[in-house]
Amino acid sequence: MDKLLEVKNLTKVFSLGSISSRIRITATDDVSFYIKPAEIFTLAGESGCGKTTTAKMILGFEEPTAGAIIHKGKLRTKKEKVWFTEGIQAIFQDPFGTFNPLRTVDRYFFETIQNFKLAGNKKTAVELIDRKLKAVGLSYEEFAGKYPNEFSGGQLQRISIARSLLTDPTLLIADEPVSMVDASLRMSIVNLFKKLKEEFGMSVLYITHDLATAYYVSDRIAIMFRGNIVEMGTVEQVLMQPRHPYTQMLRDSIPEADPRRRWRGRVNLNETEREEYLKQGCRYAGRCPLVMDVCRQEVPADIQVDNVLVKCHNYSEGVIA
Amino acid sequence: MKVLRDLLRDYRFTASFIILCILLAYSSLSFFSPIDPTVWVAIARDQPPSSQHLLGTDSRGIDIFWSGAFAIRNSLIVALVAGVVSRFITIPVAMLAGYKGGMTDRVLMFISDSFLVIPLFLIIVLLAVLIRENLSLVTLGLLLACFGWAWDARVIRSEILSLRERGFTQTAILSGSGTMQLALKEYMPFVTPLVFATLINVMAWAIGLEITLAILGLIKLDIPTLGTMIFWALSYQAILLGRWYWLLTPVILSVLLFIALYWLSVSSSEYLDPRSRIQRVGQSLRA
Amino acid sequence: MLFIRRYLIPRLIQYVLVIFVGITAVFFIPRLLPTDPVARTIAELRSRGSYLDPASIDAMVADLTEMYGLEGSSFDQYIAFWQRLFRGDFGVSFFQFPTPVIQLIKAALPWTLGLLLVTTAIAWTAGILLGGVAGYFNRQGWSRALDVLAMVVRPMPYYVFAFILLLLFGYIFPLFPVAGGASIGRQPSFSWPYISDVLRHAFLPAMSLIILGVTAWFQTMKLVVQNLNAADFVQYARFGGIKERRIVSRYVIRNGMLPQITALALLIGQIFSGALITEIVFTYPGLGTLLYNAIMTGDYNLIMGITVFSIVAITTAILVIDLLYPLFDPRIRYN
Amino acid sequence: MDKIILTTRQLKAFYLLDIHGRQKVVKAVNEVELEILENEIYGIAGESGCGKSTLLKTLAAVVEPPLRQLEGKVIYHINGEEVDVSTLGDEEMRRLRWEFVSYVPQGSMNVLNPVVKLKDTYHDFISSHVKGKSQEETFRMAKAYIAELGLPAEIMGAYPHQLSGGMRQRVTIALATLLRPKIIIADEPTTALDVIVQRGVMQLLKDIQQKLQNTIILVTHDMGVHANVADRIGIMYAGKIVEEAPTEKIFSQPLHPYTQFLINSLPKFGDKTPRQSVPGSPPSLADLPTGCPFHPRCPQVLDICKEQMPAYIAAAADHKVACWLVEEENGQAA
Repeated sequence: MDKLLEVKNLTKVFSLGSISSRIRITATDDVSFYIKPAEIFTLAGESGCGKTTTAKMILGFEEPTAGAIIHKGKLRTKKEKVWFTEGIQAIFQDPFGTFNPLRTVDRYFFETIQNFKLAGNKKTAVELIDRKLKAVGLSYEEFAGKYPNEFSGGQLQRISIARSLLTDPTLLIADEPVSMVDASLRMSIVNLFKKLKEEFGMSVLYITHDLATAYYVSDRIAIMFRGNIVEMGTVEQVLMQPRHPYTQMLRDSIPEADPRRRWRGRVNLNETEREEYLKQGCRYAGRCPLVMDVCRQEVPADIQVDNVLVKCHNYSEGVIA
Repeated sequence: MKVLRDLLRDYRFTASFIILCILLAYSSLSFFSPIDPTVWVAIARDQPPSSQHLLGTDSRGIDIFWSGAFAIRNSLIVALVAGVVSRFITIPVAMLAGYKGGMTDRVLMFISDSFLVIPLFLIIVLLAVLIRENLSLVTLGLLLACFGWAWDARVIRSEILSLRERGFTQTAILSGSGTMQLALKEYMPFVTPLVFATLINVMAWAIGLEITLAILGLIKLDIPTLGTMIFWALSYQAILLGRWYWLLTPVILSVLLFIALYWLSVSSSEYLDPRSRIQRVGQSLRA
Repeated sequence: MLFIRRYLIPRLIQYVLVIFVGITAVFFIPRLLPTDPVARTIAELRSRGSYLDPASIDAMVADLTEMYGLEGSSFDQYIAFWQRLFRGDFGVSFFQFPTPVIQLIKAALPWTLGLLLVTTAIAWTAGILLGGVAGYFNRQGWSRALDVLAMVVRPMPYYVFAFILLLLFGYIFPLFPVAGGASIGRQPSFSWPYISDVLRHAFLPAMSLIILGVTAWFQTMKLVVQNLNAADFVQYARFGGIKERRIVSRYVIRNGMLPQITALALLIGQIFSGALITEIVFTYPGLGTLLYNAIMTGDYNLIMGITVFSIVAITTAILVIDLLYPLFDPRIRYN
Repeated sequence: MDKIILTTRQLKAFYLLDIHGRQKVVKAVNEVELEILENEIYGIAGESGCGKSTLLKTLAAVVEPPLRQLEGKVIYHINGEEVDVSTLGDEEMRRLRWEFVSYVPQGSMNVLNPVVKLKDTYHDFISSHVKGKSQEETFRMAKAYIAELGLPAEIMGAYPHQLSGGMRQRVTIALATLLRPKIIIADEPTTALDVIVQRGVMQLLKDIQQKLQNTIILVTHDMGVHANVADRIGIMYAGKIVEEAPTEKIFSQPLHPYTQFLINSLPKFGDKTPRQSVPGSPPSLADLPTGCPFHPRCPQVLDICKEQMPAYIAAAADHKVACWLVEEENGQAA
């Protein structure tokens, strides 16, 4: 089995407002990708690109408008309200909000064990919890009976990972797991993903806007823009030689922590803030430096260029080889 | 004990606590009352306060001190029935609307908004006019409970709505918690202070309405309550005839009760509200 | 336009629905109760000592049944009820027979409307301004003193508070008339003596509504503003050295009043009820006193009429406030 | 030598809290010494809870209870004169705001009055500082400035909620720099923004600085932003500035173990070698360890670190650091 999870043509349209008025927003549009076993796959993009909505659909927190989610070869049906949570677990952006501030953190561990019947008695439960906590560099003693505000953001995020490990999942969905964790502690989380992959054979769906950690940790990456995947391939290919004009722009704008490599050139922001939910054509056409007439007319197809998927007319039209 | 000590730092809590203790002690005297406050002219009428009749007697020949004790007890019974029973409507409605959202939420909130918007007083009067003989303490309490849940349901629902968006809701779902578990374990700790504070408000509201309805002659008038005491004092022209002690007793008792209940609600909800408390501590520590 | 579809239409639908549900409830509640208004009215008459022979009772039952619209099935009654309402026909008052209920309401309405509008406007505005300033300067002594004062007055129910004013200024210090809307025998005219007479009579009921109203708005506004003080745009304005007077008026009060407009819409029903009760205390000749007389005489039709009329009036008032709200909040206007 | 614009001496600002009767002291700014120059971008880097926001408050002289400035001074150098900020009256300080020291906040989302148009907000700020000008005049002035910065003129008639995040942040920067302040304090100005927008916003801030030749004190946790725009950087840890040097030196030869960890933990493109986080967790400012606050996390801790806070050592003329290790090496070298 080379696909642990596959997402096919996933589309989510939100309807806002009351009966008399509907606004339709396409959060994800025909998104397809797959994750292999023991792989770290990154879904990257700016805010509002649809990456979190994709994660929510995979977790069953949102119902897709169209498309299929296939886990271990099994199609997800609508009836399973909260889907195979044993096989798939998740951690979220805000470590301080992950646990109820009025309850001790260990309650969630015991509840997980109880609800999924993972241990017969308290003693085996504590052993199980301690084992999972050790895997993230903590221990039962320094955690039992404490409230969330007694931990730092980095610790909470690791506790959150330990909780998700209780059910021995095969896939961990991590939605912006380090964006609210201090830079000096980020690596302790990101390195954990590598450890989960290498030691437990787990896969991680890493959702982030931070391309530097994405490069560091992941195997393959998909860049999303306004609900579409515009480029997908290995991180070496996508981030070191970006092909899509959007990826190139994104890559150029990242402030690198190296004073010798400062930003060169200028960006024109007035251009970037134009309405980009065009009815037809490529959504990046409004500010693409390589824009052609066809870009404004037709949605580009997914083109394979050296094993990299690129959604750009410049490649299909042969403008760039 | 520590909680009580912390609360007593607030002058409003201290004052309301003391007033309520005194009023409760006074009303519990009614269990040992030497007189039956529903029997007329058992003793001399219109006596001014004296050592024998601490607050005098009224024109019906009833001791005012003792009927005051009964009045507080009975008014509190109405308030408690209205307050507690209305919680059984408020909490499920709020939880359901807040958690389910969508159509359920819209329908439930439309109903509660209608209750808020319509001049309830008139509807209650309309009902009371029709059932006035049967309007005993408990029926009155139940009647008020049917009308006193809407505002609180709205308040609690918006709390649930914001809790539903917090990260720990998702953590609980991923931990395999069902809807009931979520409501009881995750949301109840946040909602309890609100339930308590709104309970006290509903109680005060119920006592106020009891008084108003009684003055309009719309409840059983032979039960001594704060309202019926005022009703009788008014109908016997107590002010014009200089029998101030008759009217003043229920008026002062009810004012004390209202202030005590309100201050208790304000001070305890300020203390208990976990959001403001955590925010205060959290903010200062993050600095 | 988006605004009309997303704001206006939902509100109009809600308006119609609330009136429909409210009036339907008023129609059905009495019919679901075990007591029968006809039997009630007759019992009421009897308890007043009128002698009624069996024949006249039968005739009366028939008359009353017709008058209360109790003929036919519940559904027929319900349809007939609506038909009469659309004609503005609330039936006739039983104890001021045969004056139509609508006429009695029309006579009482100006008094209630005047009292309610003036006091609500004053109380709301004063409460917002005072609460806004006190909330901004919430560390100052006078702000705290006002807060304590409000904490004492706020919990009083309308009846009790009106009553205390009545005792204080009617009996102990008889400064103001305690009953009626104008002196008996005075002819209504646009002359100063008449107007001042009306104002003097309105003073105590108005004061009682205004004081209670101001404390309530003061407290909610003060709380809102205390939170606004920590809002980024207020902090930023202070950081930017904007003059305090301007911060209080344009930043704090301007923003803090928005939730108070919503609150006014939600609370107008309660304020209305309070005005009715206050009128009763001061026998002010508005809807409240009309209601009191109806209760005292068991005039069921009149109570129904006042209730139905009030539901429509209050719901309309709320609609008006809701429709005015976007004028103050650009986020609703342009979204 | 470059002229100094702002100095702090032994600055101590603590939060004195009373939580239900229990006293708590949060040592947010602890003995901070800064000398910030004219015409430079001074970066302050640190993690959440290190006291950098509080430091900005004291630099901007907005010290309100429960925050108290217990010791030390903040000195503005106004036209060559040294002015101790704490001696200024409310009105004097109010006038300095926007004309001498200005502020760009973190989330421009909420700093603009939501119920008035932007031109009214501009008017509020201008008219509170510039006397004797009509609303029209000030409005014209603002408009000209907006155009100068390359922002569309129509935005003056818009309400804040109608603008995108990046536009709002740029409008706020224009507002903050309208009166050509000598010092701009920028608190995480790009934190909530997407990278492309972030780049545009930083570009605007830099443009303004070059035009006005003034000083920007830039606080951000993002070392990438510091590397791109700052001239000098101060590294803040647990209420103290532990190291200060020109940007290149901070990145190429960090001396403090904390700085070293911080720099080395940053992932780089084209380099997948394993990187480690700083061990442990940052201390609570309400409960600081004795001696050097970094000693519980420091892998090279000495005995003296646990007892005494090291003083600043000048590793070079423009490079100072507070660490016993460096002191020891220097001592051995000497």
